[in-house]
Amino acid sequence: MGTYIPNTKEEQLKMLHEIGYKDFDDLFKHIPEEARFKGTLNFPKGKSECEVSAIVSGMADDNKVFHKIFRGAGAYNHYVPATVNAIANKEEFLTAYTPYQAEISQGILQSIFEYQTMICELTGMDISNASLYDGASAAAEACAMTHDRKHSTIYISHTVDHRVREVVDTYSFGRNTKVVVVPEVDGETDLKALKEMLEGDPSAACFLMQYPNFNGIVEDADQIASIVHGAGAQLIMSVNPIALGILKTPGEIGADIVCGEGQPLGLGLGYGGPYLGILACTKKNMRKIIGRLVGETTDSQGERGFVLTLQAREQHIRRDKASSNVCSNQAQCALKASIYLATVGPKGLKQAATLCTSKAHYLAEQLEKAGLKLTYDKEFFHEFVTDCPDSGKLLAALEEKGILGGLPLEDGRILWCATELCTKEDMDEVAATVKEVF
Amino acid sequence: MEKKTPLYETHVKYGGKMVPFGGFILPVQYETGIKKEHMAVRTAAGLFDVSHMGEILVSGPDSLKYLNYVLTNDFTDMEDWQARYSPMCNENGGTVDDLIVYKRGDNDYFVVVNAANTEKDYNWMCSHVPEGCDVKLVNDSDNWCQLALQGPKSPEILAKIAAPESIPEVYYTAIFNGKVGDIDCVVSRTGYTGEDGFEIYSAAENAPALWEMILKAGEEFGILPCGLGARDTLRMEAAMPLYGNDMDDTVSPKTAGLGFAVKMDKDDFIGKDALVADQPLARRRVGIKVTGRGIVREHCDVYRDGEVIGHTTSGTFLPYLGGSYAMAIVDSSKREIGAPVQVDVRGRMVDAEQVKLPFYKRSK
Amino acid sequence: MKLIFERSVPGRGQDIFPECDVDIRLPETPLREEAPKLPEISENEMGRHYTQLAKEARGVNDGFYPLGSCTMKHNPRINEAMASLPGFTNVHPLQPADTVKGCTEAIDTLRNILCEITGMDDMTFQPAAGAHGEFTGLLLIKAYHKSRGDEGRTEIIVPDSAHGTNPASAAMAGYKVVEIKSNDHGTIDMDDLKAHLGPQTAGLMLTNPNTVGLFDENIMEITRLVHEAGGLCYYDGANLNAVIGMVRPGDIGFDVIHLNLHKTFSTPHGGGGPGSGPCGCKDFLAKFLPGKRVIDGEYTQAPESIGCVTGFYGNFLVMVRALTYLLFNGSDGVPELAKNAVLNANYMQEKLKDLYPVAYDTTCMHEFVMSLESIHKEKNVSALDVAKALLDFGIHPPTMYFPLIVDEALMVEPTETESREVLDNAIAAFRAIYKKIIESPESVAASPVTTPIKRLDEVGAARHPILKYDFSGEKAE
Amino acid sequence: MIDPKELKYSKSHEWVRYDGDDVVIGISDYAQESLGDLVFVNLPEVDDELTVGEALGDVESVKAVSDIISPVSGKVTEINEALLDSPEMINEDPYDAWFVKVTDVQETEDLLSADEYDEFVKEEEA
Repeated sequence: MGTYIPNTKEEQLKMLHEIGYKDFDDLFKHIPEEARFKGTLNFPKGKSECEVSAIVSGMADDNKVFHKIFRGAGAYNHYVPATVNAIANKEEFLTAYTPYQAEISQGILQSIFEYQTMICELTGMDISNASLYDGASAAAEACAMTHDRKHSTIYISHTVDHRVREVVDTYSFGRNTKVVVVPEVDGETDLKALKEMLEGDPSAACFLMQYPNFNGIVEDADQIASIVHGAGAQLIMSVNPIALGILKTPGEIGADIVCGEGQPLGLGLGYGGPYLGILACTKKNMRKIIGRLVGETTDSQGERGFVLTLQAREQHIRRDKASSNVCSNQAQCALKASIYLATVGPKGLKQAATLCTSKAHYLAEQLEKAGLKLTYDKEFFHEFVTDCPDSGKLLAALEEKGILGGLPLEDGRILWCATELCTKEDMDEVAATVKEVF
Repeated sequence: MEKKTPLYETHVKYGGKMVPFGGFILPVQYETGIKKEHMAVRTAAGLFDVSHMGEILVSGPDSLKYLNYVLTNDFTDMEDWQARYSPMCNENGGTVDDLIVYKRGDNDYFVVVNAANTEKDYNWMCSHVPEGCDVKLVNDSDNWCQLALQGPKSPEILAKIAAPESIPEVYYTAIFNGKVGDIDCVVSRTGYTGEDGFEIYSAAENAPALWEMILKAGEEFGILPCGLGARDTLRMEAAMPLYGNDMDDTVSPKTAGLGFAVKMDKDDFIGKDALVADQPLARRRVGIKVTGRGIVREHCDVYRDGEVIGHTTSGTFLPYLGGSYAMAIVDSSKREIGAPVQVDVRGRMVDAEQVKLPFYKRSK
Repeated sequence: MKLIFERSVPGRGQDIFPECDVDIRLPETPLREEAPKLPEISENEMGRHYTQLAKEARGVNDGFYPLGSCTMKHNPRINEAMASLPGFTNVHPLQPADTVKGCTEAIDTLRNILCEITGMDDMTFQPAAGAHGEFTGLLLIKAYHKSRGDEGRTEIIVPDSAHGTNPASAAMAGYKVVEIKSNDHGTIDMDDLKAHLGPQTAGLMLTNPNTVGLFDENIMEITRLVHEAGGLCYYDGANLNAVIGMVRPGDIGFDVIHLNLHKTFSTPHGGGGPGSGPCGCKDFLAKFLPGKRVIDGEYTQAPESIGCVTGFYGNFLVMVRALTYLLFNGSDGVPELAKNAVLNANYMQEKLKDLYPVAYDTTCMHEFVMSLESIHKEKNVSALDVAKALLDFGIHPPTMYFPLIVDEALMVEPTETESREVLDNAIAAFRAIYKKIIESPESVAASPVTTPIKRLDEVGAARHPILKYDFSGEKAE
Repeated sequence: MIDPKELKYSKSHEWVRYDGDDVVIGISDYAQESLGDLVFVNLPEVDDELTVGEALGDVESVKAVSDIISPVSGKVTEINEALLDSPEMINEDPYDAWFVKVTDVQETEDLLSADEYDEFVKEEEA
């Protein structure tokens, strides 16, 4: 058996005796007999680090790692600069607790303050929280922020990732709020339906859209904003942070709340997590925002310092009256995102976004030439949908070549994605495979 | 750098999936796949290239005395043309290798050893010739090819291409001046699959011709060329120990269940004292039948009542029995046929039970 | 110390991305007017910036971290090594099931072990943190009553000693929170419990040992009463480290549970996340579990699933760490965790209680609570002051002002991975501070003196929040 | 600070000023003292209906939140917006920093005079 307990059995016994216990049974004797577990736990006994390393590495080896990935749909294969993990894995960051003790947590607090600032810059919002669990849960909390006595119905576009919609639904099942899905036409939100639905419902709290949407399309957010605000509801935009390197910002568009999946900012794929929930809003929502916030202040000698602030919103003070039960963030993921953004800088972020969208457009052209029809003739960022006679056959053929093709959708369509890591050669290979198969 | 057997090109031609094994490059399977190959041997016939096996010639006036000293089995009563299986032990009773001894005539023995061990065995045998023992040892491996024709249809297939006098009647006998087609061969009624069958030795250059001839003859019976994969699942099913897995320098042949080939009553042989000391056996081999989910491989801890009682030495999915099985070496006191055990498969406890070996026994 | 934006110089930066090997094509939609003001900084400068920040952060590796109810145990290096294997980090969550066998095996193996430890039958790993797991567990309870048409159950009972997340989670799940009193032993007041149980009771949320570090000896009776009233019992796993391997929540009447892999199972807290809050349950609730998992090579979701609480399968790489930890400790090592966690806590309690009165003078579990009420009254030195004074001894302060039922509370949880010398040093520090309290209380109130920054103005921060860097201060280039 | 004689007080430490038929509500000096530095107030909206004995809003200090219990039932006509931006006004001059003005007052809990309230506070502290 392996252990991280430093005290030897002898030392343990000595300590027990010093404080007046015969042995461990004596120490635990106040636990009622019928509550005690008496059997032996039915899983393997402890092993050496060598053996454990071999076992877990063996599991990792049993996964197929694709080096050419054309699948996104919520998790994107971007380059992770070497700085990100090298810095974020410093043990002072890694092994620290939530920074309640400001005096000895300035490093963590300042890094979060810097993160909040970068997210505000990216989104054009006034305020960002310290981050949430992931993009989907951030969307659910964003919707919750818009509830009040008069506004309780959540409207959500069908073009929002169904995974995000499902989490919003689940949270609403808890909070007993109503969720209404706004239909999609031709890959985009049905604006006519949106207008009618919102204007017909004074209880409409918000409309959640995705930017770019699940089909990769960049919808007309300006028009959506005017419809939503016209109806007295708030606009929530679920964004891809890389896309914001070039796209008009939610701030410029007039969104009230921004949420999003921060995974593209240097977090890697990691089979779905840990990722990063982005949540930001305008000043008027400051006291409604959910999750941790770090604020700037001064210490007793006038030095600049940082603290967790506006804590009275939170569960440990408001308990059942709190707007949410969130009591942590994904601090280390937020740190990675900050390091990523600091590493690439404004030029690098624009470059990454430009590479993604340019390559996606090249891939789309090649696939069309190879005979796959684009399902929608719309402006897209780095994802797009094609029809496909037999997606299973094509994807299997690609897998043979070590390529992870696009995500199969219903009725044979495929959602493709290109990032800066896709080379021209790779994309030509995909197109060639399409020709071979059909 | 791995050696190629004389049949390398042939395997590639037949679509063999080539992998390194025991210092050679051999097919692990052909296009048909391990399962079909395995079933072919159980129901019809299969052809294996086992040219990687080593051949060592033992001659000289003291040959018999020498073999009885260096090996655990007793060769005194051996007739000409007989084959006899035997482990070879070190002083501690551990197993150096297991091998087959053919008697070609007085003071003329032909010893077949495991591929990976040929060098090791030859050196061991040379360095353990007792004082004043007049015996000559020659490592003749490179001059031989060896094909294994295995399965219930093997006799019929061989009968098509070989005269009756070239086909040994009795199991574990061989014919030395045999002919298959017009090729000179040693034809031995032995195998490593638990089925009836033949192992055919010939000069290396004859290998491709022999191979083609046998496959052609076997075509109507549904013969398949078979790779190492099927060879392993077949020998597992028949509970034939694999050197390196089920026994090694630290495991005695008795522990590995090879007591039948260890003749304790003959006078001194290497390892005898240690084997005597290990009575009754502290550890013994047992079969493991997986009753839960998952496939058990080698080197997994075996638990009984929450305590580790031993570890698996071989394990896989057995096509003919259609289940996951393993062989394990466990404390004799905890060895109880029918008793439930659990196997630690990478942190997961898989339910299993102790069963008799072999898992599969051909109906005679 | 400078903010990274103050280190930024226009035109500087790092070269990460390649030239574009295809024609540049941007979507023909409105684009952003100006680039985000992200740092423009060389790798060297940036590295030093974060090294500086790291020096002003404090982790378990920096020293004793007896933060009550947070279980700040050692974070093994092998966990990190395993969690950074490319075979895990480079796997896309939407790959075909047959290409992620290793991930699914890791998840299933971890589920088996954790179910065995907790006495539960099934478990979801979707929740990303403890509070998230609580919310999930309460939704299971909600779905259960709903499925039986038993909609009248609108109340969740929570002891007044509970973590704030309990009532908050219950409220998020749409429940009315009913708070019940603790008796003078710090455990549940049975009469108050009975008084509040009824046909309106959906369930009870309980942490056992509770937040004052005491094991509720009426536990079997408590869960029986709740079940008799038709409610379900929820186990908050925050304090599982105290009883792991010794008591299984599933054996003492709990139906739902959440764990904190970042507490009990040694995954790093990362300065506030990512954690992982798997939610386990008994068979009869399994059909409501959220999220998808691979069963017989197919991604499947429970038949009456409540849906999803995160986008994919939870914080997978955190799960890999916990699995590594459990394979290392094994079934024989796990009970040792509880034994030594409890031993270390009692050792400190016993050696301090003559100076610092403990809230409940009895055998504690993995943590204990001191009450500085009298010290505060007599010397006007608060729990906060003592906590801050510990900083000057290089010790991370215990949890302050929690649980709420104890005045001037300091809650100490040493964990099992601290050696006897570390405990002895901490005990010495506490005693030295007590001496100062007697001799010069005001000097204690003035601490810390050795930290890079002194006490911060939290009032100002909250009254007039500054939540991001103000670039307007910079002169235009 | 002595509590103004012209005001009435509730046992939950709110003060009430009668202004014709309308009433103005705030919190007492003792209340702000024991709450410490206030950082935010949540106020009802104009036209909200208040019920006696129920919370009309709350005040936040850095580490605590306390409800403000309405001593009357009635309709909110005006709220003190200034408090939203500078809650410190409450700490500085609690009797000037009013929270809400209420009209058509239905019922009122029995309130204490300044002297009675001072007595009550003394008892509470003891």
